[in-house]
Amino acid sequence: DPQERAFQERIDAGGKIEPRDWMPEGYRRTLIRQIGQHAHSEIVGQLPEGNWITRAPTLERKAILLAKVQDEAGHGLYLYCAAETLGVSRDELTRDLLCGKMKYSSIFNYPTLTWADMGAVGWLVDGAAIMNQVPLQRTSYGPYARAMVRICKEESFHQRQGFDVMMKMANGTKEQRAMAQDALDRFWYPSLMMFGPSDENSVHSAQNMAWKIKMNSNDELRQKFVDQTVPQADFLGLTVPDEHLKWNEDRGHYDFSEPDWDEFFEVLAGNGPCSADRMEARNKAWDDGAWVREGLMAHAEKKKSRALAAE
Amino acid sequence: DPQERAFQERIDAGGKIEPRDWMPEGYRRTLIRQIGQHAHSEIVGQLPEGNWITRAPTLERKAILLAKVQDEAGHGLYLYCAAETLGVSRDELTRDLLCGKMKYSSIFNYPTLTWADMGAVGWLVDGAAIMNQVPLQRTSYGPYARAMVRICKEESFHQRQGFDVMMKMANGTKEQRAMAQDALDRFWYPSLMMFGPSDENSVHSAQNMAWKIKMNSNDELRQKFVDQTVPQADFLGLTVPDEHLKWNEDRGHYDFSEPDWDEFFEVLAGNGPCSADRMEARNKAWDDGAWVREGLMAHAEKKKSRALAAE
Amino acid sequence: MGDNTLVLGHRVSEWCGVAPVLEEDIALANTALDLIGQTTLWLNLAGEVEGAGRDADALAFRRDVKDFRNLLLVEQPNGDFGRTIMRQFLFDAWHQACLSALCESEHEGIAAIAEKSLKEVTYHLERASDTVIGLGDGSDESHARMQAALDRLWPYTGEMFTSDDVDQAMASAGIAPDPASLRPVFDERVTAVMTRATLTLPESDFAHKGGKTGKRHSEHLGHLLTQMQWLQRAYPDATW
Amino acid sequence: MGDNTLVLGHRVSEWCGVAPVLEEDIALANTALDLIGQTTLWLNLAGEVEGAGRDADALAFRRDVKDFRNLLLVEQPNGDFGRTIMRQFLFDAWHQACLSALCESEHEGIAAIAEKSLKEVTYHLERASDTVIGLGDGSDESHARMQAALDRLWPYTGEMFTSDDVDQAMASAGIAPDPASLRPVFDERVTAVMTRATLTLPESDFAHKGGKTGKRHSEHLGHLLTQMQWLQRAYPDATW
Repeated sequence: DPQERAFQERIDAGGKIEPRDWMPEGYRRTLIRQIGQHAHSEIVGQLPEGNWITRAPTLERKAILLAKVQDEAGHGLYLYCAAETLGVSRDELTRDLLCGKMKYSSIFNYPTLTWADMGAVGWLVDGAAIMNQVPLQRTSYGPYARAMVRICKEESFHQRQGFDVMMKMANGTKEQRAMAQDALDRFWYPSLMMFGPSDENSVHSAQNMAWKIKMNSNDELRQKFVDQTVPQADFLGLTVPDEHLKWNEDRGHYDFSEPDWDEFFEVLAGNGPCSADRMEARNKAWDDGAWVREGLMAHAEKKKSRALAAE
Repeated sequence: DPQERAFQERIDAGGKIEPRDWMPEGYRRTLIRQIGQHAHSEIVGQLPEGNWITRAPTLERKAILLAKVQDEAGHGLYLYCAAETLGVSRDELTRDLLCGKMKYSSIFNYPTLTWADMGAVGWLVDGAAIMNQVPLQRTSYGPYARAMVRICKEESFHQRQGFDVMMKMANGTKEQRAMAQDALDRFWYPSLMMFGPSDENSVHSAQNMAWKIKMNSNDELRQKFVDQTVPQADFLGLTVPDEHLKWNEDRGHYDFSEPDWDEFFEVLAGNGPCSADRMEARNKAWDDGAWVREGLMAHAEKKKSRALAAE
Repeated sequence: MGDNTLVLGHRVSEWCGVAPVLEEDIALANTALDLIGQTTLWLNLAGEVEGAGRDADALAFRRDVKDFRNLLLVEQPNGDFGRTIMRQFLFDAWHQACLSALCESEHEGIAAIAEKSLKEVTYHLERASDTVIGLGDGSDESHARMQAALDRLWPYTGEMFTSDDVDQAMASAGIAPDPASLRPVFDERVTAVMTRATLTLPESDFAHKGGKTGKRHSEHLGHLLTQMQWLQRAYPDATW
Repeated sequence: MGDNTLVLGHRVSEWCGVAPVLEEDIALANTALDLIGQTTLWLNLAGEVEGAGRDADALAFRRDVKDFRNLLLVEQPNGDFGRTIMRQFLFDAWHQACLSALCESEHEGIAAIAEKSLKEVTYHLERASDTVIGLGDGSDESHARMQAALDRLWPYTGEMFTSDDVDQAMASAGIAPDPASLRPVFDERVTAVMTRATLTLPESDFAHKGGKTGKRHSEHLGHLLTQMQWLQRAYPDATW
């Protein structure tokens, strides 16, 4: 197919695909899924942090957390807009999320149980997210790549703030140190899972790489994350919960244990510790908000017809 | 009217009226209103105390409070049963409460703001209630009088427990003493209002006295309450918030200030500090519980028709 | 045991004054009262065994989430009345089986508390069973709500029957039953009630874990503690 | 001022992640953020004036109900989104009038904070006005809900304009406006918005009181504090 060939050549040459350009149906569908899931993750990702906003220990921490959650909602908005350029509406995507057809990042199905988790989420979860997202700034689809540029800038800010919380906790009282260690214990493997299972043998994955929707292999990014994070844990005086973790001189990388992939697939199947809570919260928000959306729509209609009548 | 005369003679002779006996319509209506309001007060009265059950400071205090609230629901139940003997159903009475047609004791429209309020409610509110209720054990309507006997026994137990909480607070830390004083400050006048405005010139009231539905004048009971309570406050080392309070040798009673009757009438009109909250809570409970009542009714029907079919 | 009854007792007490019918107000308050009473017995015993001078109140009001050892089931929010009563039934069915076994404990203190509690819990179980049956086999709406409650809570039942080293050690010493051994009695009761309630047990036997071990509670417990422990935390020097 | 923004900021932040539309999630978070920022400024100033070494955090997290001096309006629960946005509008309308007057304060610190806050609050008021109008003059249901919200909250507006000795002293000294003097601006704004929103102002001018003086808050504030102050109360020795 010459159209497809031209499309691929443009990508290979480092060109961007824009909304009005021709694109293969698979490319479009994969992008919608990927951007949509990413957007959903930003939205659902507000919940584990929102869980501590009302209990933030100082005014400054409360403000930082509010700003972060506001950014996340903003990221969701950019991403839904990016997805809309591919011909799918925000409402459609939302409905697919709410009925469980579309997913969001599995990490948000884990609970936040202490204030140290606000640190761990910033440090580890945002850290892993950035690792995933930085290469996507060079993804082939223009609107997506541009959204990523904005998002990455803010995310790295969040990560630094998370690390700062973690540092305060790790250097705090005995109880605070215990919370910090416990947070690392609980979030370490779920963070590793954020890169997805090994995709060495996946054909799917090869196609996405060629389309520059996916830029690196999952294992590659996971390794990079471990290599970056372990020295930070050392710096904090915390112990990564992996007895096989060891620096490998030959490879120039850390050796580490795989996460429990059975758990990962359970979470994916909707059996994460908070999966039901998250879906319940989002569904309730949507249902409770129906009258607001309808009311505002009715008002807009009235205004429009009044304006028409006045012409 | 000879029937009415016979009725009054029976009351005058200290006899009891029973459900099947003839009674004047006014007697029936007044009793329904009075018993119904009393029942509603028990039900709504669960809310200000329920407000602290989840924050009770020790397991023992939590248990005592739970037992008390359970007793109150039980009192509500006796009283609705007593009202039902007069030909009005619990559901009818409940609906009249929920739409605001029937009232409950105005005291429950005041908020409970600290743990000391659990003491003040027991000591002052139950104290005033008992003062009102003890004479009603001799009221002319049999079922009401008998319900009162049971209720008074439990109430005086509650009052002692309330006084005990108050004592712990009054003898506690500086903060606890301040809470105790603040609770007395806030509940003193509302407790005095529980006896109602002066009824010296009310014809209504004279009829109720003759019928032995009302046994004492409001002012008489209020004076009795003050005389009983002031020495208790002294014992606790707390100050009654009334600068005109003074022992009057001549009268053999305490002189005291009238409560702010404008406030009383505002509360009666639905403008109590918590009036809207209380009605909202009860209405929500009723609406949310509709499916439960309907479900259990449907089940009872099914069982009945199954039993019939099996005959 | 004490953490289970404490947390569930707290949850049930949240219904105070707002139950669907007056009889339920009374029944729920009574259940909460029994559970709090049992909590006092269990936690005082736990404090004695610990030997660090902590009484039941210290254990109830001065520990944070991580130190609680209750089942995830009991910390789940009340939801509608259907979810509350389904949670109660599932817990009672396990609780009764567990207490029956604990009556045979080699540890006298445990056996004594179990015996006292068993009577109360047998009554709770009867009552919860009747209500689950009444609402399950009730109207279309009540049936649907009860099925939803069962589906939602079932994944929290598996944790009751898991065991760790401590459980094994206690079982070997004859102090407590092997958790897994309680499953048949539980299953029998639950199946019988669900049949009469015309409700269908979920097929998946996936089980959430982490409450009993304290490793990973749900987010709900922390919120519950902010209320429950408020006064003790805000006024640490006071006696009440 | 600081207690008002603190308590309302907290209430608004409870919406985090569960607003009716994404744009509202962002707007509510932004409003909460502004209010918490203003809280820091006001309470730090209050701490300085007090001179007892308490900073904004000490004032926010270590006082109990009785020591709070916020309007009853801001501690009222969120209710549905309509009630939340109505509360916001009524507060903003007063807040803007108040801050405008405070810009003229003889006290430099106060004038500076007022000036900074006024910009933010003017935006809040614009936004809340638009939403109240949109929902009031929207569908039948949204209209009914907004009218119910207005009826429910109106009795909490009167407190804004009451004054006690402290208010009078501050007014005489040119530090703060006489509360009653803000009423005309408030009434004008409210009437204009309600007209466009096709909502009817309640006739009764009954006003609940006791928040501003601290004499009688509602039961809601205590529950809010159990959450807000939890960590500071549970771990008094920690820094965060």
